[in-house]
Amino acid sequence: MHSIDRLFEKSSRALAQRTSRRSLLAAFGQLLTGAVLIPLLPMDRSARAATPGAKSARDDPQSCDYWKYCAIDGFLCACCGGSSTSCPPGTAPSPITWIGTCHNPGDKRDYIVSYNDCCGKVSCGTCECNRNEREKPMYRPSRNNDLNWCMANADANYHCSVSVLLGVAEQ
Amino acid sequence: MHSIDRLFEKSSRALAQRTSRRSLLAAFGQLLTGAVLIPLLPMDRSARAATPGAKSARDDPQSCDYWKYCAIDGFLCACCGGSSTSCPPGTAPSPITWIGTCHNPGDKRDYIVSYNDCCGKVSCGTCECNRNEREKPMYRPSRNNDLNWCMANADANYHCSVSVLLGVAEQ
Amino acid sequence: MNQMLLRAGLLSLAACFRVIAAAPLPAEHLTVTAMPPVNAHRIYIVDEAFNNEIDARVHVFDGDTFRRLGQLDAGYYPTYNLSPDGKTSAIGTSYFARGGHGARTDVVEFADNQTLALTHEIILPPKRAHTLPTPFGLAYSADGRFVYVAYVTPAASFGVLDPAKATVLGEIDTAGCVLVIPSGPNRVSSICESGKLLTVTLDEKGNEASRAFSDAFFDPDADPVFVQGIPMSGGYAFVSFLGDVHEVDFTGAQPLLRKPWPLVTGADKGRWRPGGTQPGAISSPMHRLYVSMHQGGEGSHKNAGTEIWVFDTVSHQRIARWPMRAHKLSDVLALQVSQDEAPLLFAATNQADLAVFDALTGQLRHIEPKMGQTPWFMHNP
Amino acid sequence: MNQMLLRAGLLSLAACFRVIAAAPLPAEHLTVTAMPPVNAHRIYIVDEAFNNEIDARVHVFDGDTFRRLGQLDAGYYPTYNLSPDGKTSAIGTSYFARGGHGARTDVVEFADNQTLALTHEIILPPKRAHTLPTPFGLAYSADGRFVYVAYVTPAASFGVLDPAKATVLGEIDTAGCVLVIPSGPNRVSSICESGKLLTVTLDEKGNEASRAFSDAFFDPDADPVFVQGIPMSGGYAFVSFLGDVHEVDFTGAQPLLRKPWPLVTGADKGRWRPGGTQPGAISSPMHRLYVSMHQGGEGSHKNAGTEIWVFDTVSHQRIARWPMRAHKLSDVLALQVSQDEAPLLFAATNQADLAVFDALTGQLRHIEPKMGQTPWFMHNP
Repeated sequence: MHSIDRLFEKSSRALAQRTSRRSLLAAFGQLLTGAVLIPLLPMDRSARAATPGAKSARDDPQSCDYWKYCAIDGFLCACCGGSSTSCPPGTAPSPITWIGTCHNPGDKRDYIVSYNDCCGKVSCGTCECNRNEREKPMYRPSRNNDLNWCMANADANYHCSVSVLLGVAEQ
Repeated sequence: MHSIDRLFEKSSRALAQRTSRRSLLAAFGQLLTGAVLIPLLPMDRSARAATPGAKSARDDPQSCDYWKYCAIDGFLCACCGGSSTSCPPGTAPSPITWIGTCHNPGDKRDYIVSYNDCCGKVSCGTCECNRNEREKPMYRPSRNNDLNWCMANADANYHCSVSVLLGVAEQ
Repeated sequence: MNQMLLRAGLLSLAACFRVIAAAPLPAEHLTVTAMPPVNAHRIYIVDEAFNNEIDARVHVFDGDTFRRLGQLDAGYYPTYNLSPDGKTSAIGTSYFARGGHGARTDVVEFADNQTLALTHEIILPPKRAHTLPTPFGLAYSADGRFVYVAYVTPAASFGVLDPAKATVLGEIDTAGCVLVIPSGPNRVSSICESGKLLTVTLDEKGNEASRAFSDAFFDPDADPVFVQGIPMSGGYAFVSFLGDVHEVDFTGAQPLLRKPWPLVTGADKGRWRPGGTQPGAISSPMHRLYVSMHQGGEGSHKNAGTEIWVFDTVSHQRIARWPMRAHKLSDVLALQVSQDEAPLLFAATNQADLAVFDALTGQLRHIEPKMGQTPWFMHNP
Repeated sequence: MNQMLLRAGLLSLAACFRVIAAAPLPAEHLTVTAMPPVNAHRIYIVDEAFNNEIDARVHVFDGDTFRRLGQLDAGYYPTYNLSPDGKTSAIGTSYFARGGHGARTDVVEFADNQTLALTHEIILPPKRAHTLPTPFGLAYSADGRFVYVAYVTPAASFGVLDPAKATVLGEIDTAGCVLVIPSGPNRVSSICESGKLLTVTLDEKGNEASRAFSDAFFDPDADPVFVQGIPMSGGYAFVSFLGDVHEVDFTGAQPLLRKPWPLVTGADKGRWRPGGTQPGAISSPMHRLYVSMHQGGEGSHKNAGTEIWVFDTVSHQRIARWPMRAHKLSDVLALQVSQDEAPLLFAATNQADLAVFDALTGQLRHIEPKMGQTPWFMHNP
């Protein structure tokens, strides 16, 4: 449960910086109470990766097929001067994020991934990637990648997206 | 000389709205003194239209091959909600312009053309046209199409370009 | 032979004479084009300009003449809507003092649809929801007196605006429910994470008078609905990822949840799915639902459609399947249909083409190439 | 046979065990990438983003690793330059309060090239020349003390800025001559409609001390020069539309006009021409001039080049012709070359590809696709 705890801690800390306690509880109540375990740990894996990329692409941080990117709809920071976990020079990471659960074919485990936006410069425009595994519409914001997660940054302009492994999605 | 007079009157009136008399004389002295007749009325027509468009394209205001467009580098207003002589709804014509001399294959005459920019909305982005017959670099501004001729408008954003016949280029 | 030559010579002379003698073209006058009157076939296309996101636009296009009528600036992550009388465009957007950085200004700008000129603006608190276009980012009350704007900071709420007085009247917390679905003169519903609708009723001044939650009208875990609800007579239809149609009647004081009906049945269920950025459109007068459909699985809900499926909204029967590749069109991201009795169906593709179909026969009328960079949503009167 | 099965079984078991037993991947940490140290092969590419002109950018690219290093916002019709020490990017640009409309702010923004973060800005009068990129829209004095910015309203003048104190020191009228060609610590030359250079010498405070006109160094009627002058040791080379090279030595108090020499001779004269948005580049250490050449006539000066021609700047002999179609490259709009002894030649095409060549051999090293929308000018240290 270590990684799940980290997820909660990270998400709630980040949110708390920007939102009133009441709104926080209202909007993300499920995330904080543990009910989140169900959406975070989907049981149905049969539909995953209907057309899996080649092994090299699945391991290439500059490819949309990279396994960690299963819920990124945006530009890959790895093509924009950053890496899969690092924002490009001169941009600022978003403190709030959406969450994915991606299957790593290398070790056959599911991982919880935090997708942070990198903010403060105009759109990178390179390596557009649109994957939406277990992505949900904006009424479930913690699973939604259409929101501009730079929204709460001092410079709210979206530049690109990174993927940060939080831990294994244990069942 | 009627049309030439019109050109001078129009250009100088428009310029006078925006520039000091001194600068006006300095920058566009030739245009006002008549020395402009040489660049306005080039004698060498042998190089014109190395690869002339089909007749239909030469007469189509939505085609870059339209004969009046011989010195437009930008977007054709005729594709943006305007026409070859009319700015699209909600935009404002530039009071200052650059000038071209285009050959009309229909009546085999050369015409002096005022190219106005239409201003106040972001770039139209449609029907990009890049023709530069007798176009000159920006040290000859009255013949230059790289300058943003919306520069002196209240809303200086470039949207598209029109071509307005001023008269026959008499020799 | 001599006669022939003579005739030819005379013809040449006549031709020369005509050219020499014809009066030169007259001087032209620079004007600004007037818009044609609004008609049912005018469409407003939101171009997100995803590679240049601070430069979104709304393209205005005439489905009869196939002419681009003009353009509105739309800023960053815009939300757009028409006033109930169709005369005004309202653009909720964000600007930065230095293009892509610097101080943020959230604003609703109003434009006259007869001139495409801006008339006035209302500056918002910097809370506007930055998300992809839906019909519910900004909405008018039925009488046009209020404008509602969805906020996400990520705390969810909405602003109530008075467009006539150009003021923000207030902000109403929506307890985590998002977007503004307008109904009547004074009701706003928002979609909750639980699948319920929260409906806030406003008083005369735009303050909250009461609120109530509906039952859940869909299961957000098993089969979420697209937030791009489809306007229909008396309410909206929400299509789910797996293809169920959840109609909600908003004519009463509280939303009435109708029994869902399926677009996809039998072996096709879960294989053929709706998708895109605006997956469907309804012609209320003709009782037809158009949905952009593709073959795919979990996570494919943003895929563009290879076919448009046509349904009767009364019988719930599928009437037609229109494959796009028959027209050499790429896949369809957004659909809209005009609300007249000779309806046009507009389809924007993932290659930024705009196709215009006869909505009754599926006959292709026109393909307008390069309708902006990423035309993801369309509105019409 | 049994042994074979057993072996296979054990292998499978071992494989399973390895997978199960391996520790899961550790949690990752979100960081911001540090820039590699500046080197001679870093290049700054001005993307005018012509279809979305309020959203111009500068892309930073490493010619050794072929990596995009990052990006700078560049606003509307930007002018860009590097400080003499290469440590600072100066971006002269214009912003509007509402994206493409509203109050205009002209500004020079400064960025640290080691972090790509903005450090400070200087607000200008709203007079900055809105034109395509040249090296002379914004320029530093040789000692870095002054920054000059070209103004056109259309009256021509320039601003003198103090980048250290972040202030505008003043404005100097240039009597219709345009652009800012810097030389020494305190001289600015502008190109006049007559083909002359106006050189203004500044005093300690950045005010005008004196001015003088040169003779005409080209004939603007018969054969105008491109305003994209090419930096070379001690001055700039200006290539003319017909392909003559006009070198100007700016090391003295007044510009020294060298005798022009031709790129094109004999029957090729007037048929092969230089063209594009940045038609040439010079490697000063290697004494080589690279020019983007096409076949065309009057009005073709903005055409992209089908070949790169290479000249010895001492002997004025052509050394090589490199056809782009040999590399399946589209035509070249902009050229730049690194200033080291193992020079790289960068070529940006009209399809927005960036090609990297060995500048000595012409060997293609890399093609970087989609380097922005319209990469029209390149700078390097």
